[in-house]
Amino acid sequence: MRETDLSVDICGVKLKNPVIAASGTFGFGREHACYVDLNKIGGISVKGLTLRPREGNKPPRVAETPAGMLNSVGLQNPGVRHFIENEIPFLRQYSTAIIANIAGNTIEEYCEMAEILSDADIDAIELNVSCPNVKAGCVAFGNTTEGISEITSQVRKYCRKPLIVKLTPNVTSISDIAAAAEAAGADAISLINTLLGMAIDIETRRPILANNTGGLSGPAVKPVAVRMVYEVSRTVKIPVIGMGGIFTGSDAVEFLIAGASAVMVGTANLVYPDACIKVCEGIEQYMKRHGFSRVADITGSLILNT
Amino acid sequence: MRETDLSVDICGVKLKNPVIAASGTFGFGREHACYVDLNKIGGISVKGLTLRPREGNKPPRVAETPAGMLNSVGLQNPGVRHFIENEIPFLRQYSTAIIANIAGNTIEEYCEMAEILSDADIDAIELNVSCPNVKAGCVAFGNTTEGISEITSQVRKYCRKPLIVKLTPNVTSISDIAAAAEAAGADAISLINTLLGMAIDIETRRPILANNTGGLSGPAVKPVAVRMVYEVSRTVKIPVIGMGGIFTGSDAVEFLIAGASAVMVGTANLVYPDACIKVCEGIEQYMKRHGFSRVADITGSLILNT
Amino acid sequence: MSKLLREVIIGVEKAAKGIYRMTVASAHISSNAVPGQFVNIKCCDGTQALLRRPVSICSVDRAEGKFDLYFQVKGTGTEMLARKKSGEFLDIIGPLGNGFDLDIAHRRIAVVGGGIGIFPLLFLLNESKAVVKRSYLGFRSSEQILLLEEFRQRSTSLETATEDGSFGTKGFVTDLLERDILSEEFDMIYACGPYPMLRKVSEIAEKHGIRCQVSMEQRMGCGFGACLTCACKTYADDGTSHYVRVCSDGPVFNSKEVVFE
Amino acid sequence: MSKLLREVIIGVEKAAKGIYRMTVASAHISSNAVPGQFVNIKCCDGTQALLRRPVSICSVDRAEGKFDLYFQVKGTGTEMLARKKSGEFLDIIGPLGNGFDLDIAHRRIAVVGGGIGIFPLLFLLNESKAVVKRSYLGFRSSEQILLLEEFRQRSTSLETATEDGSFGTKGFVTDLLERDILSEEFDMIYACGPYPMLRKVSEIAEKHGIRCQVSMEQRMGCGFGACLTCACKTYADDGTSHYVRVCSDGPVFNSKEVVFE
Ligand SMILES: Cc1cc2nc3c(=O)[nH]c(=O)nc-3n(C[C@H](O)[C@H](O)[C@H](O)COP(=O)(O)OP(=O)(O)OC[C@H]3O[C@@H](n4cnc5c(N)ncnc54)[C@H](O)[C@@H]3O)c2cc1C
Ligand SMILES: Cc1cc2nc3c(=O)[nH]c(=O)nc-3n(C[C@H](O)[C@H](O)[C@H](O)COP(=O)(O)OP(=O)(O)OC[C@H]3O[C@@H](n4cnc5c(N)ncnc54)[C@H](O)[C@@H]3O)c2cc1C
Ligand SMILES: Cc1cc2nc3c(=O)[nH]c(=O)nc-3n(C[C@H](O)[C@H](O)[C@H](O)COP(=O)(O)O)c2cc1C
Ligand SMILES: Cc1cc2nc3c(=O)[nH]c(=O)nc-3n(C[C@H](O)[C@H](O)[C@H](O)COP(=O)(O)O)c2cc1C
Ligand code: FES
Ligand code: FES
Repeated sequence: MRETDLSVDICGVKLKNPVIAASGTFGFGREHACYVDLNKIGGISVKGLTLRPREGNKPPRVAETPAGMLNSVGLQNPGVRHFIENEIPFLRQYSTAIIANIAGNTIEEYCEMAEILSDADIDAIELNVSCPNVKAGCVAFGNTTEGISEITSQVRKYCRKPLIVKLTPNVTSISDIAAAAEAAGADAISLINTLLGMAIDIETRRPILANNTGGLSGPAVKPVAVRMVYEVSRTVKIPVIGMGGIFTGSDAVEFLIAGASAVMVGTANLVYPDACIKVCEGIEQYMKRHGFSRVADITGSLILNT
Repeated sequence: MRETDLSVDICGVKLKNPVIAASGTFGFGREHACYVDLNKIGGISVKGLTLRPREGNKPPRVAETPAGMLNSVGLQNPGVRHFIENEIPFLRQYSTAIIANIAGNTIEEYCEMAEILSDADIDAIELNVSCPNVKAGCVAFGNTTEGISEITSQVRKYCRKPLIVKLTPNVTSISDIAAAAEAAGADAISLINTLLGMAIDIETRRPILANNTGGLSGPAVKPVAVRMVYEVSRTVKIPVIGMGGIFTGSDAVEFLIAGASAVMVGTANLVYPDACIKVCEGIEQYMKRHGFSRVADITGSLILNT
Repeated sequence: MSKLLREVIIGVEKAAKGIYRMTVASAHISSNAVPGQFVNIKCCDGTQALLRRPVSICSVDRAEGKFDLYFQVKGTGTEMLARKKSGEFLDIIGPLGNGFDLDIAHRRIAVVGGGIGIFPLLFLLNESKAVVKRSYLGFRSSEQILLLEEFRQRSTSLETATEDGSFGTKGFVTDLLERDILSEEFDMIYACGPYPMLRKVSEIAEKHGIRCQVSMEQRMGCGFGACLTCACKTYADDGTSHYVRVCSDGPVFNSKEVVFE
Repeated sequence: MSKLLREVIIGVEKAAKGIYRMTVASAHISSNAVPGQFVNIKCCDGTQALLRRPVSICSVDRAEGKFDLYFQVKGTGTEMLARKKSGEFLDIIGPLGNGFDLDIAHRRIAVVGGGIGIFPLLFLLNESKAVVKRSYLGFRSSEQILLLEEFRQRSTSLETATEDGSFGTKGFVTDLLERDILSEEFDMIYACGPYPMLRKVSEIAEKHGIRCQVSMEQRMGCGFGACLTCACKTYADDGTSHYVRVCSDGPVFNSKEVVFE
């Protein structure tokens, strides 16, 4: 019987397993450390960082929807410098990869953050060009091939870490956007960010979220996410990190088969603080049952119906 | 106490209530007639018609997903002439509005169908420019403002019935698409059609649908649908018919508040054959509870948070 | 005629490994259902198992106004069914589909069932007026076997095959049919089970010029003919083939009609 | 320290119109919880109620290793909770949040509760060492009233207001507080209830220079500090204001800190 090797290499970042905590659902790891051993998680994409501290949107910032949730946190975070000083030292106690998720209002801000973080002790930078909850700035970049080319190529100049570009699903052709990111120098693609949605309280006739709209995540979006991961991974040569509604090992395996080299777990972390570890165990069981010795052997193993 | 008047007028089509059965989920009404009184339904958008009979895609054509389903029927239908000869006479026994949902491979086909149907005893034509399950043709039109302008203005020339254009949600800017349809002569907009998705059987490593991808519908998509109805109804002046995951009266009221003048019920018809009537009763109860005397008073009554 | 029903569950019990029997009180189903028909079950309120699950009617008790279902626990829906308790309500639509043709001219019949396909065949044996009824049942392994005594009582003979040889003949149930086909001179073969089994039974029937009815399975959106998701390709009289609905044009078809792909 | 727990339900029973009491066996919660903390409950397996529901701890029995929750049935999640049976497991995270400050220097206290906000206050009265404890409870109507005897036993005095006047004083509970505020010389006011009530209590406390702690409510994604959805705006020492987390920086805040908008 062959060994089951869970490790993956995503554009030079070595992960002990393919399960990464998705940005915004795992804080900076501190809160989850109370429930899980962070050493067992492949990587952590931290809460989206901005150049200066951001206070975020008014509450309510969350609404439950059928098999999903809307959030409108609006990138509340202490800023990239605070992250470097106070959060990296904490996270580095653990043998888990650190991915800095960044968002800016202007291309210059993205570049400045990439430069600052290139000197920090992190493993990769994830470009959030797709957050639906902030008015100015970042969403615009992710919606067009021109926008994504421009921002990726600019940031590339300042970024000395592996560069992951995270895509929004709210576009007509996700593979065009992904191809543009690849051509502009992305080392990997992660997707999907949240789908833009709204929920209304019919008694007050107001949107539940104070921000009116928010980002949909959770199991509800999984079929859309799997389809997009499939389309993107057929289009680009760089590795794809898949996410959107992963709650179990089986969910994760769907993404791997569709073409993902690793996965991110988001909403599930809020409901089950130990979700990343459970997902990882599920992947391992699947590999044993089907005789896969390496995760990479599952990646893209989809057999299309003809 | 004022009377509760459920009737609505959608671009000249008078409906006794605002609940319409969505295309593809109600056949030509025959099957549902066994479970509900069709006279009590505002309108029926019939199974998508093509110029010539279409056999549809290979099975499996349905997969359940979290709070939703994927379908890849692929427009199986007996053709527009069979519809006119065999189905209209059946449907006309009932006092429900008949909406002919049409899809073509070319603009010429759309125009020809619109012309043929303009002489038939139906109440409106719904242009399906958004079906994700057929390879050539109709999906392409709905994805760009140019495509939607072109097809709407061409069909408009031949169409002597109220023309409803049904939009796909798989686009970057739904309001741009809607505005283009309005400018090109649409009398009303209906949305959303299904979101493109995929579900994989991890044991066989094949997509569950023989067609590989399919259209996501059901409660899972409701937040996306409500958001799009909100965006579109703020953009266009013509009436908007909202749908996507409506199972209850409360769901329908969300769409009305967001800006819809009427709603369509799709997936719910498959699970609960009497769904349209239950939704209608739910709307009526809401109106009584909140003192609304006309449905139009709910339409667009959303109070935005500031 | 099919109806949307809210019926009371009389009992749920384990019948074999992973298989449960459910008895449901329903005057409508018990007095109207014919063998081969099914009910479509909403396994829970709400969205957890959104679509209904089709389950064949296994037997009816017309006098007492109740019927039996047997189902295998496979995923979310059937898991929830298995947890139901007597006294709870069951939200069903039925009876649905076209049953088996039990013409009395069919005097010598073979009944071929595989796995969860055996259930509608028990109902068929109950109702059939045939003189000779030979039952052939196939299972993955002995653990899945159930209802043998019931089948034995209602058949002239009963033979069983398991793929792993843990009970009855080792191999496929179709081997048993093939062995007997020449000597038995069946008027009709009735088959229900997995796709490959149905294809094989059809081939055997075809080859020996014996009429055969097969009950097909397909994923379903509605179960009552409205959504066109449950397609099965069949031949028309003119030799062309096209998709029909398993739920309302079937689930039972003449095997010659079906295009086995 | 908060833990992810799978505990056994001892009992669920109706306590008032639409309100249920649930008793849960948990050595961890009963020995660690302090008044004002809550547990976050997964009301079902699966996606039907996807997120956990926060419910305050109403009392603990350290000797027997169990605790009580009271919850009002509002939507999907609490409906499913109400249907749970004794013996079933409950999937909870807790104890969560920062409790009330029960410093013994607070000798004369007022406890102001509105509706479902009264529950953590009972736990507070149990644990408080204050000499004078005056309880003021407000309800929509007499139908929602419960736990009066328990509050009476643990308070120096108890007064009740209902909005419709169907029980106690007609009006708001804050009217009662305002009436007594000058004469009573409270060292601390503890309040839990709807937002408008908390704002009013804070104003009264502010006006009379009395310290006050409020337990805030907000929609929550995780309940343990990771997602930043449960924002509440508070003042920092330098007078600037910013969002903190209700779940882990609260739910109890000094009323002066909170920016009531
Ligand atoms: C006409 C008919 C009669 C049937 N009779 C019986 C019976 O008597 N006893 C029995 O145990 N089973 C029977 N089945 C199969 C039964 O419907 C499925 O096992 C069941 O739907 C699985 O649901 P699940 O939620 O447990 O599985 P899941 O895998 O969670 O189901 C997901 C989705 O796939 C569909 N699905 C999965 N497997 C099947 C399948 N084999 N056939 C159709 N849809 C499927 C489900 O209905 C659901 O929509 C019958 C199927 C058909 C079409
Ligand atoms: C710290 C804290 C302590 C609480 N303690 C109690 C208690 O002891 N007893 C009690 O009856 N209730 C309490 N609540 C309120 C309780 O959490 C909600 O009533 C409950 O979440 C409603 O869930 P539902 O599924 O029934 O309603 P739904 O409306 O179906 O819930 C939909 C979503 O909205 C959220 N939500 C709805 N109303 C509220 C609310 N008022 N506060 C927070 N989230 C809400 C739900 O958590 C869920 O995510 C408390 C809330 C908080 C924040
Ligand atoms: C509460 C919340 C906050 C989020 N914040 C961020 C963020 O700061 N940056 C980012 O790139 N994505 C953010 N996301 C998106 C997730 O990282 C992920 O892309 C999305 O939720 C889909 O995955 P899921 O369905 O597993 O949650 C956030 C999601 C949630 C639910
Ligand atoms: C089985 C099925 C078949 C459908 N066929 C059509 C069709 O022929 N034409 C069309 O415009 N929309 C079709 N739709 C889309 C629905 O009309 C509707 O837009 C969509 O399902 C969203 O609504 P719902 O969530 O209420 O189902 C179909 C949907 C389903 C589920
Ligand atoms: S399942 Fe809907 S037509 Fe058969
Ligand atoms: S609910 Fe997640 S931080 Fe408070």
